[in-house]
Amino acid sequence: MDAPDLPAGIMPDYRREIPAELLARQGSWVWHELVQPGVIRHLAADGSELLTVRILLPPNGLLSASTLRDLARWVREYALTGRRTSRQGFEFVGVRPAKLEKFLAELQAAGFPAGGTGNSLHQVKCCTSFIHCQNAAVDAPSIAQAITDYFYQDFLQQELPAPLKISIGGCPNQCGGGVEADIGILGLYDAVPEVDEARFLAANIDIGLLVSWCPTGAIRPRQTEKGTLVTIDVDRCVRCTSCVQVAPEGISLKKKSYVAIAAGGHGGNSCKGPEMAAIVFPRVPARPLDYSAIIDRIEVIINYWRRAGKPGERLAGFIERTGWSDFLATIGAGPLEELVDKRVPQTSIRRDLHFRY
Amino acid sequence: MDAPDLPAGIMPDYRREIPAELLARQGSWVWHELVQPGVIRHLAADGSELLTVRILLPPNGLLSASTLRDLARWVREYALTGRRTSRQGFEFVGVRPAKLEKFLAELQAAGFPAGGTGNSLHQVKCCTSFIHCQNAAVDAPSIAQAITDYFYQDFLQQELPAPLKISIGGCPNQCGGGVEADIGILGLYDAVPEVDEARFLAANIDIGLLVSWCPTGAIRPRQTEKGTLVTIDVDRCVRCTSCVQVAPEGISLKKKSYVAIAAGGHGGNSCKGPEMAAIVFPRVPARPLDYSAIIDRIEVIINYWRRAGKPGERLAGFIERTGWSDFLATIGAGPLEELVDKRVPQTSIRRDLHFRY
Amino acid sequence: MPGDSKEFPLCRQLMKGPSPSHVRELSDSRYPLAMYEEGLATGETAYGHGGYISIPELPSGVAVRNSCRPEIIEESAYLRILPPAGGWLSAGTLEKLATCAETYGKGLIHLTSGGTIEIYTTREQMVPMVRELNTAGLDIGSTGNDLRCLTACCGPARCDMALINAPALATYLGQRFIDEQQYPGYPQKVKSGVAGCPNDCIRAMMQKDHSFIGVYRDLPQINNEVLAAWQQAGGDLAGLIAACPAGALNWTGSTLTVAPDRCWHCMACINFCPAIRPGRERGVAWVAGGKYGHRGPQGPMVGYVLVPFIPIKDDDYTAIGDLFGAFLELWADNARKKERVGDFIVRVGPLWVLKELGLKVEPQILLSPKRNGF
Amino acid sequence: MPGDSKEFPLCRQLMKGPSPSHVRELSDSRYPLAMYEEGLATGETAYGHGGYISIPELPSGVAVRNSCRPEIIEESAYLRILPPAGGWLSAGTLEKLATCAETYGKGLIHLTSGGTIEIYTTREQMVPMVRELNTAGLDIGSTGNDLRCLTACCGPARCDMALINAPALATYLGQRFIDEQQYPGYPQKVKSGVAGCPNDCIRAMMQKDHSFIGVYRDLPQINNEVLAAWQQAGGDLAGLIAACPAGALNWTGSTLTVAPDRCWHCMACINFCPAIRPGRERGVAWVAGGKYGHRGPQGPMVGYVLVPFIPIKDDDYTAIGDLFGAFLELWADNARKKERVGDFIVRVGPLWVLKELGLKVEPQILLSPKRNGF
Repeated sequence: MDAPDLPAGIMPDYRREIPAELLARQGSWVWHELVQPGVIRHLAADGSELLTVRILLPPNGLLSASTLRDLARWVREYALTGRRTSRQGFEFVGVRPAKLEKFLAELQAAGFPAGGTGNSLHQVKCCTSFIHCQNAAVDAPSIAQAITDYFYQDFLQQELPAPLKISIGGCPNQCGGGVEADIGILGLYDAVPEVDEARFLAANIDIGLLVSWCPTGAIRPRQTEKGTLVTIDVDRCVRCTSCVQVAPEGISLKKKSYVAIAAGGHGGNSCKGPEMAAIVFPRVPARPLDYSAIIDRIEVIINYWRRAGKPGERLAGFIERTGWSDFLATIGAGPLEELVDKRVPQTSIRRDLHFRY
Repeated sequence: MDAPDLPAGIMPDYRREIPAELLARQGSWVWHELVQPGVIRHLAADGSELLTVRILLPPNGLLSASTLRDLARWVREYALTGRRTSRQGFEFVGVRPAKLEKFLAELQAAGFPAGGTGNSLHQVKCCTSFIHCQNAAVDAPSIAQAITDYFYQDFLQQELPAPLKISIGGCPNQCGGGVEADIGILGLYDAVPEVDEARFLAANIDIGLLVSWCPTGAIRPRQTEKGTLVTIDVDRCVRCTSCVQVAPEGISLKKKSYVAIAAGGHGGNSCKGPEMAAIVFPRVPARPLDYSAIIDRIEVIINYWRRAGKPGERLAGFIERTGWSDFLATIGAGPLEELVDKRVPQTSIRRDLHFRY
Repeated sequence: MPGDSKEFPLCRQLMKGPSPSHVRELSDSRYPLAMYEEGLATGETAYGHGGYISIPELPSGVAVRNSCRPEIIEESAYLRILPPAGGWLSAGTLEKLATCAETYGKGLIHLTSGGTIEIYTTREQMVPMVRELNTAGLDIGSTGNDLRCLTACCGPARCDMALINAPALATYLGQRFIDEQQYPGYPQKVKSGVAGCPNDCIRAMMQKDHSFIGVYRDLPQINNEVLAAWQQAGGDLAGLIAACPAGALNWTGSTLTVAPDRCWHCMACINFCPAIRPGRERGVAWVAGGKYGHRGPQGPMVGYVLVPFIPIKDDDYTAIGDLFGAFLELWADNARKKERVGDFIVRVGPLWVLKELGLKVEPQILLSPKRNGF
Repeated sequence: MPGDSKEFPLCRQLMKGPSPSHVRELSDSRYPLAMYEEGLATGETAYGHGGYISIPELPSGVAVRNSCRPEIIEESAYLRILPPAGGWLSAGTLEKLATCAETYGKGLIHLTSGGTIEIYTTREQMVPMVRELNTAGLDIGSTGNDLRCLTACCGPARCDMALINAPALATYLGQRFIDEQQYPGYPQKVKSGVAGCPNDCIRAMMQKDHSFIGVYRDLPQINNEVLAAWQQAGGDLAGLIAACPAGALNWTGSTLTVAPDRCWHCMACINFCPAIRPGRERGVAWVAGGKYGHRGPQGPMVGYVLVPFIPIKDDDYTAIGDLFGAFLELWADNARKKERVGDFIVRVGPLWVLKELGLKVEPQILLSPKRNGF
């Protein structure tokens, strides 16, 4: 990795983004509490406080230069510094307590309300999709917008049993993280990729890579008189589109698409250990901008959890306690046949007799 | 499956083995209790009782005709009927209460003591091995004999935290069930099978079956001028000897062998659901009849469980509560490198941060 | 055992301990003890590859082990007898087996770990021995690629936990599929079992390719009067409540209840306390794919639950027999050569099996839905 | 957005709701809104396969999306900027990004889900924009088969749970491996993350190929005075005890203790109650193999723990950096083309990785020993 004629690269120093007075307090915080939706108070052992205001950003962290300047202006006027959250929201850290009310009102007026903390709907995270990506099966940002608009009050208040995180990935790459959220939305393709034989042969395609990248062994090389082609086993194909990514010149896809809705993903290690979300609605239409089928199903999930979840119980813990069979039946999930692992190891089928009815 | 010229087969009718007075009571039992080691009392709702006496048989259910006649005589004199247990022990069912003491004394005098019920060491189950089987890597019956002799008192009393079942399978076929017991002993081969090319080519070997039976893909066909041969990948081979079973004419094995000791297997569904035992001592010498290395390790396991297990806590539950890291360290298990899954899915490695020290 | 005390030193050593000795049994029979001594001395079995043999007039259940020491014994033939379900053996049957073993065999009976009964003999003695067994209501089978080791737990004649009559169901299946037990026509062996309740004392879910396990669908029945008596007699109520793995037991201070949404219908509380009896709505769960052996792509595995509840009413086992047969046919038609049921199910997927058999996925069989979008 | 109200009807619709709209941001910039409208209208993205481009004088971090609608835009080039660790963005940096985006780009900044910052621009504007970013202490990278998306949680400057200084460690790694972030030389992309505690708010164990998570090895520290005050103020002691997933908390009636043999060193009690603080013996667990994407044999997966505890003393990250580099080299040398770390580790086995790196298997990384004799 020598690049002698290029200047040395720069890893930005995070300390430059934090004023000295805050850096000096690193490690002094011993607790935090939620003051009101969107406002977090960190406490030090000496009793001093640090206020954070978290706001809702537009989907996908897309910000015009003028909005960025607004953020900068708010930092300068009301806080010590700012930070983007890992869910594409934004936080003002070190907000001056005396100016809090004024700041919140100004944020509200500007259309960037504080919220998304504690037992609320947090910022919906999503990928870029049709705005700037070639892989997207569905448009995650507009789905995120529709969801945030519909459940807007749940962002502004903290009345859910526990925090609720929704993430949306527009294609099987899942850059948006739909696979891991409390509720995840996964853009998927309907059609099996097709091999254009003439174009495939004309291109210089790495067949070994093509075969090894297929997660289910659905692609097999086939010797022909004209050269090596591949066949795609329709039964084995899981429409991950890896092959299209490796060989866009020779393999193409009819872009009919839909989403799967997953539930109960959780990170952290204070319960079962990290687990991806589980598919509960395997096939939901997602034609822009008609997202009512998605929103209806999310609402069914949220309403059941809101009704029957215990205080502090995340969606995954709620399902763990009440059991998948009850949860699937109550939300009308399915068809069940499409919720079963297609691949080895088939961990979705029970190997004990722990049945709930 | 037509075999017109043969007489119709007979599935034995279990009811013929049970006297009418006992058959008539089918389903009437509502509880059972342990009267003393080896003696179980079943109770009906009307208060009537049914006594069972369980005895220790020699390893592997091998019985001379004269011993069988002894069993028959005891049944006639003291009980309603008899049954073999699924662990190769024997039970007298419907023992006359008035004759119980006399019966137990007679059994004791004959060398078939009552025991192996409740919180005792149960009958050690094992396969036939060197007595009558070609596959055995080690001799399970003599290991069973050595274990039963050594832990004999634990068979005769009920002083363990919970029942203890030990099973021994002499080869990877595991007919003896070493994979599923509280403590399991698995006979394994040390050497990788070798292909005798000349004999392999001379025999008419089903190469497809050979390849498909290998659990790890270690066997690959290889075209040669003389015909199709196979190669065995030493790194992938798990010494299951499937290939030797399919092609004994062309693949052979140096019979150097050892045992692995496994712990914490459990069936039933009143805890985690059935789970095979986990390997804790991967490589223990088992040269007949020097089984001290096996017995030492079993004793370490039993002693730790006896010392720290809660009343009623099976070995699996004990390990579940205290954690594998503690259990492995306390019993001196390992080397740890040999306790890790060699195959996909590698379920033996943690994907959470639930560490105990 | 020969009088010369220097003969068979290793075998002799195995008779010295306090517990019953298999060598004593061997030496009380006509078993060739030199074969075993040879194995112990060399650390290798003295038997070689053998197999299932064909004897005119006999079905499967006849086999031979080759000998690596022909000077001791040329070969060792044996019969495998289909056992009465539940392990039940009356005095008469024990005596009949003893007589057969003495008259036609080596005077030794082997109660195998798989649940069958074997008698070592010679090829010549097989036909007369089977004729005599037949007259006693016994028959041979369970070798080769056939329906094997069809066993059951002891059942309601002795057990207070039996939810279904496991020996009766096993006997029904054994009779209906007697040809499949006797005439190997499958891709591989298929072991089967019936357990009377989720305690699964016979470990059918782990050992058997194909099993039915008694289950109940309603709730455990609590008798609060019996409970009070049990507590008075020293019953540990806190221990009982803690014993429920699902946290479904609630004590109000005067009565014990089961939370219907939490109970997972196991036997923990029923095993613990005589005041709790299993529910009354009973049937079987169907489990397929268990195996102990380290063969095939999956190696040892616990079986998959394919159907959580098949009701049984009035001891009518027809529907279960239909399913049992339909599955075996599906497996036989689609398995690879020598592919055990577990490897087959993993390869084709449990879903495919259900679909082909026209069965629905019941939500209870899902541990969780799949955790990927595939 | 153009004044004609009939233009871009779908985009317009996305500005009508109460929540902040990305379309408002897009239309406040020079982003070609017709491309997005086209995608929404057809249900297919208007972008085509693009890729990483080579611009003289620049490292990686420069790329282009092709256009399926060249009459709207020929192509869309963009820069990917290495983000300050922990997501920290001062007013000055926000302004600098705004200025760069306006001066050299389309006036739009993208805070990506992977943690980087992108600015859409043209090929021509790239070199001057990078020069200006450099003067502000920022640089580009994180595209192609390189060390990507090296991110961290907010760290001890704001968080009361931080066991280690995640942004500092991420910054150390980023600087030490700056070439690996800028010059693609790996078989595939490798995302990395540092989380300050087992809460793993950034989901590093699931999203990142390669991560370090702050952990403690001794026991949670209980301050019984603070506990009493917390209870007096309404703190739910029973809820606290129930919150421990390991059942390790014991209340004697006057003091709360942690059972050393039961505690599994998570954050449940620490998250719940201000009277409990993390242990003082701190370090990182090393986790490898996480990914969200449905590519490769494994599809989405949670990473494997390879080392449970690597101590950190005096903010010396050298040993962690050495391990980070050694692993990347091992993977680079042995992975198949385009093989993500997760697929690689599953293929070669976690054990092989440890052995090659000269590391021992610590018992804590075993979920259980293997359940077969293989």
